[in-house]
Amino acid sequence: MKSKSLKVNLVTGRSLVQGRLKEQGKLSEDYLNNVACCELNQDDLNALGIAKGQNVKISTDSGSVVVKASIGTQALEKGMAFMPYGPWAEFLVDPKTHSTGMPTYKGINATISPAMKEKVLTIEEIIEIIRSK
Amino acid sequence: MAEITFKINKILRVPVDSPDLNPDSIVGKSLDEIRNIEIWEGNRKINLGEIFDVNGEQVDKIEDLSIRVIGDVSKVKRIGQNMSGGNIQIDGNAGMYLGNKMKDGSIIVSGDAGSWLGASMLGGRIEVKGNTGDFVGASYRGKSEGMKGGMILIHGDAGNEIGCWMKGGTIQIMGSSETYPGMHMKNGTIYIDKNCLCRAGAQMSGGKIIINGKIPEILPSFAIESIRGSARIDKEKIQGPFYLFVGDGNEDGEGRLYVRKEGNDDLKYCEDYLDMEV
Amino acid sequence: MSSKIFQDIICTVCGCCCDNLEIEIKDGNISRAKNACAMSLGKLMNFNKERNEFPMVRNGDKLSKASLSEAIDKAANILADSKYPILYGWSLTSCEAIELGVELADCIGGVMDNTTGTCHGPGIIGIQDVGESTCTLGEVKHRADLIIYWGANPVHAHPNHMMRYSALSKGRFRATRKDRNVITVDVRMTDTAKISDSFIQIEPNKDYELLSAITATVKDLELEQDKVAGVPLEEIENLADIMVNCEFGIIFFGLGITMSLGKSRNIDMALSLVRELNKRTKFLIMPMRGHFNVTGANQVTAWQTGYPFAVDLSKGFPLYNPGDTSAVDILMRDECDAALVVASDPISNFPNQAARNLAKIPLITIDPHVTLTTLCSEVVIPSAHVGIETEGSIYRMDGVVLEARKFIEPPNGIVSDVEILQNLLNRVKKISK
Amino acid sequence: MRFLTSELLIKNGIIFDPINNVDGEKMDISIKDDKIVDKVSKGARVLDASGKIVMPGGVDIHSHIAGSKVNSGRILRPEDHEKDVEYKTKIKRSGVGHSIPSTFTTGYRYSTLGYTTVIEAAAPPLKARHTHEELNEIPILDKACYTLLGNNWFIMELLKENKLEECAAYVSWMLEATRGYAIKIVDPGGVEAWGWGNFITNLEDEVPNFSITPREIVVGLCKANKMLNLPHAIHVHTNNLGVPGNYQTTIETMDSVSNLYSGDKPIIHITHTQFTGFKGSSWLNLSSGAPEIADYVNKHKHVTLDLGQIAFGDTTTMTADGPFQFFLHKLSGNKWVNCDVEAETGSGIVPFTYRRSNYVNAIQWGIGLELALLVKDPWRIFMTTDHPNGAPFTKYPLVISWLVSKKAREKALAKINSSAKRRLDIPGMDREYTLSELAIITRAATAKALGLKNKGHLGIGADADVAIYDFNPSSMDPSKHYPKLKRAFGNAHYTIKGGKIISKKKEILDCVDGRTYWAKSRISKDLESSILENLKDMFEDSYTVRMSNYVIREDYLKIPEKIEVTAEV
Repeated sequence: MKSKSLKVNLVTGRSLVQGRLKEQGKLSEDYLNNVACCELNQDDLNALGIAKGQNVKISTDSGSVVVKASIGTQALEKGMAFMPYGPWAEFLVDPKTHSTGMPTYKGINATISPAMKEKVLTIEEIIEIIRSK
Repeated sequence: MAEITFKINKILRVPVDSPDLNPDSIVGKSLDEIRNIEIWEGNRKINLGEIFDVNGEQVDKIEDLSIRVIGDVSKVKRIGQNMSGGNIQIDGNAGMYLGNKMKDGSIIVSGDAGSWLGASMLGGRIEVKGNTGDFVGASYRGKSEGMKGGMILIHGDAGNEIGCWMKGGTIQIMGSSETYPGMHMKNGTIYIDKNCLCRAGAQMSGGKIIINGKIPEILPSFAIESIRGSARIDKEKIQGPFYLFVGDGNEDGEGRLYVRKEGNDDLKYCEDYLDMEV
Repeated sequence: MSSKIFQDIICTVCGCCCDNLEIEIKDGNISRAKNACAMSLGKLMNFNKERNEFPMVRNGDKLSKASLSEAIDKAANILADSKYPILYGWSLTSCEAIELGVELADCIGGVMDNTTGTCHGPGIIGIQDVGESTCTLGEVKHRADLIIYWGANPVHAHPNHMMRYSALSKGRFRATRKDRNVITVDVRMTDTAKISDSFIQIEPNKDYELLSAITATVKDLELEQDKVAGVPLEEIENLADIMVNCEFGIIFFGLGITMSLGKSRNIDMALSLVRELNKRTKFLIMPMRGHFNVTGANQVTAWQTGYPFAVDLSKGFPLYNPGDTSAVDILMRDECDAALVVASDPISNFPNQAARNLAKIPLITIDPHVTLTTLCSEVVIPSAHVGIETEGSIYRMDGVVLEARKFIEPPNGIVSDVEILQNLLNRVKKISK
Repeated sequence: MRFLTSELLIKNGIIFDPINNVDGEKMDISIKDDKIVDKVSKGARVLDASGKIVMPGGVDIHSHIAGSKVNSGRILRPEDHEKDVEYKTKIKRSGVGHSIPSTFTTGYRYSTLGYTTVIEAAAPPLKARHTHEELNEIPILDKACYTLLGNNWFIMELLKENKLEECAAYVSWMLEATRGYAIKIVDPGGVEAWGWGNFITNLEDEVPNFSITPREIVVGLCKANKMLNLPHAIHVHTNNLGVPGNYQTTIETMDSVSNLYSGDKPIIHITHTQFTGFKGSSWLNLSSGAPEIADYVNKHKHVTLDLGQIAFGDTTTMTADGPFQFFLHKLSGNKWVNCDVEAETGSGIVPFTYRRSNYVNAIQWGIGLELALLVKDPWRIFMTTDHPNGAPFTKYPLVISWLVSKKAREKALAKINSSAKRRLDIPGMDREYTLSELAIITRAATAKALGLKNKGHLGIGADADVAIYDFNPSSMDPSKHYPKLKRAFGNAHYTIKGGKIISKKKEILDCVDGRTYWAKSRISKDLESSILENLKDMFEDSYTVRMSNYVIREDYLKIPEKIEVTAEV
């Protein structure tokens, strides 16, 4: 039974590729392909009825974003999702800092649903959104 | 009570720092003197009169003085700091550090209040109809002494670490609290009418916390002591039954954490550790 | 063109500040870099890509070329007129630049904050309540027989860490890998966990509970739960035993516990656990600082103002309270009316609403690269790369100070952060006279 | 208002210049540029100092003002800063004060006390660059830092193999690499043992893995210091600090080098001796070991001491003695920072409050003053509070009032713990320091002990560092009018540094940068090359930084000043 959406616990963090690419510059195609992605557990992907490389939509209380789904090289449990830091993860991060100055980048409740037809935002589009009044 | 009103007359873009908007600095001053009290708007020194329309008449005895602040002053910080008497009423949302280091007197807020409400408070009374931020009645960073006395009553919800390093006084939250109520608490009483997100009484060494609603989990370093029929806040008695936990063991603490029995079925496991039959 | 080899070069990417790089320069470009990890190579081989070639000032909706003095003049006026400006970033530049940054914030009455707020800020808040027992990395290399990576993934974030300073290093009293017991605690089996001796899987947002349980077990208290944070009781007791019986233990903690639920209090509990362990054995703790000079940003800001980050200098004296004076909170409350960002890219990392509020106010950015922040800026001033095109003092994650060196000339027209900030400071002082 | 002339005439001051045997005579002081000269032209600016005390600028021989330990203390204590802030002015940078002032505030507040030279007491070699970066940002004061060598792996190994000359050569290299001024020894061997969480309790204990004893470290480094002819003696923080009964360790440490003494220059300096003058076997029967220590010092010319006096109130203790700070943390329960430095040293910080009512603190208060009153030769006992361990330096005027006035002491004695008062000898001591003796222990003797020839006196050719205090000794008796004296020394009427008028009362008028001294002892070429050879592979296996990244270049110091001497080796 293909469930339309899945509740996951989202962790955003550093990955070596993202660490390397951020040094090279954030406008490259390489950066987009490796940072606008969300790693999931294989069973969760199957439950959503999508394959690696297809797009998914992730939403949290703070916002939602469409990114490419991929399989975690570092074994992800069921019900967990990992996204590299960056302009795409930024839409999902909980801005509440609980008066410590630190927003919540890890352990955010999120829901994931297939979005094969929707497009991943480019950096220019993201900038447009951020600069829109 | 003779009243002096402060009506905000502009939309604030940058934060305003006005620790002298309190009865002690206003009593015995004429309206013009009050209007010329220096405050900070961001990094500019301005006068109270530039952002507030000040009305009323001079009051010479602090007990008779009632300050009424009208409008959204959520960006005005430190109202009522160090006050030792009189009354402040805020019709609207209040900013951070409301009633900071307050000695006596009372503050009533009709809307919400910011974080560090009544921080390091010594006495007096604060009542907030709406919600508040984090660190209600807490200490300043690095200091191990928070609120020492006085009473804070919040009708809405409260944020994190209310009563952090608290040494006395009472905090009553009629709504829910987020994480770490009573963090590093040494004494005093915290009452949460509804739920607590988690980690109540973390690293507390004394004092009392009463959770009337639901809490998913108790910290592992707490130990069940007994089931009590009721719990007391100052003179008021609240019917139980309550689980009574003692902790935080990690601080060799004797803090008492009361959690209402009904609605907290996840905590039933602790009853196995009670020798008295239930 | 002849090729030149530079020895003992200091890498300016992550907090490890490896200082044994060997760089070969051919035709003005780096052709080879020995001892550099993947992230370092990412920078050394591509630092010339996607650079801002010249200063730019926005008129209308487009950023157009401007001279250095025009850009500095515009920036100086923005900062001098601002009633509550933020000066943010600072972790990817030299201490000399940071010193000028604090002086600028003091002069214009602004908030001086660095990326610590969204990195190890909660760790420092925890230290301010409990204190910390730490050391320089060499002590770990020589003495550590128990190394715990908690919520940290050095294989990805600090690739040379284990080889140079901890598990895989050769110390005077710990010659081989077998002399060390390496444990990783994380929500998932990270690549670091794969090369550790044991892995403890913890449920997300439960670090505080597990730390509390371990501390209680070390204090020989009886726990009433048979499972904490998804970790069975006897695994907790086993870990507590290992910790108590080691000769020299250390916990390296990462953003796993500073960014998840509990933030500063997770570290407060970790520091309390280490303090408790010091009654039984020698135990230390150290944060895995991310950027190559975030520690320097803390140190410089602290010796000039008394506080390590989130310092409000608008009232003529330093005021500190993360949650009130920290960049993300100020932006979320939409309280600042201008911003200077130096060597950082908050627009691509801050929560979206904070990034929007930052983009809508006059924003000045000093950065070598084109980033989302520069693309949203009012004034963009390109700067030279510290540690490649300009020298400067930088602080390793354990507080050891190194002097990053210059071995390539910056492109013409590109000057160092220090020179830009000195110009900016002089211009602001003239304006606000 | 700015004066074109760089000449300054201080008229009719009551001069106290012990090095030049001037004891309260009315004289004029002439200054040209940054030196004291015999006369100036009529165009010179005139400062009227009639009826006021004029002394050389203060020289503080031991104070924790800069470095990684001090900064960790700043980061640790926002609550200490919040209550004492410094507002920015046209000239002053903003800052914070109380027990760990920020760098700018340190410069301003020392100058308002009339101090113009301050020495940072402990710089860990691996992090010495941090110390210098902070010293560069302390305005006005001339300064230097002592390099911590008492637990250095390489020194312990060289001394164990009795390679004295190589050890001296290594010390010379280290002082140059870290731009340090003198050898600092803290709890020799003890901090290395603390690397494993162990403790060393007496001079004969063997340091684990190095099989050398603290005595051998002290003796070895004292010999090296003499061989190198360094300007200052070895600066020693003895073992067992803060432990009842440690006065014996202090006397044994002083005695361990007594046979090396030749000539007239002292060869060992025991620092903050109050903390090392505890007698008794527990806190309950703690008493003052000052009489025994003072007696030894009065009988032996090779030793100098500094007080490390405490004052009641809240402060922050910070030393390179990691084990002591952990001991103090367990005692007080306050927050605690510890930082061990690979192959070299350690450090610890614990906030602490000295209370009048507390028996131990009251005894500590007495020990410091008894030392000052019992040691006869003022040229061999210096006034410090080991800032901020005993008290912040802003409490110097209070300590001065206790030294010059028995009445001031009685007023303090009335409020301290009564059983402590009974056990101390202070009530029976009548000695009161004269103003000349005060000038000796706060500037003349410290400058002499440091070997800074142009400091601590007002003779021709000396640096033009002058402090003018608004107190007229001819019309007022310091003993009786000690509150007025305290106020006068609390905010100097004028402080002049390098010929420039820096402050008037509490107001800072001008801001200049001070020099950083460092000591270079030239050794023979071949000894130097032999050392350099095996240093390279020592760095390979002992340190996590390369040798080339360890050495600090001289122009890293804002205004370096090399004090060069020739070694005998």
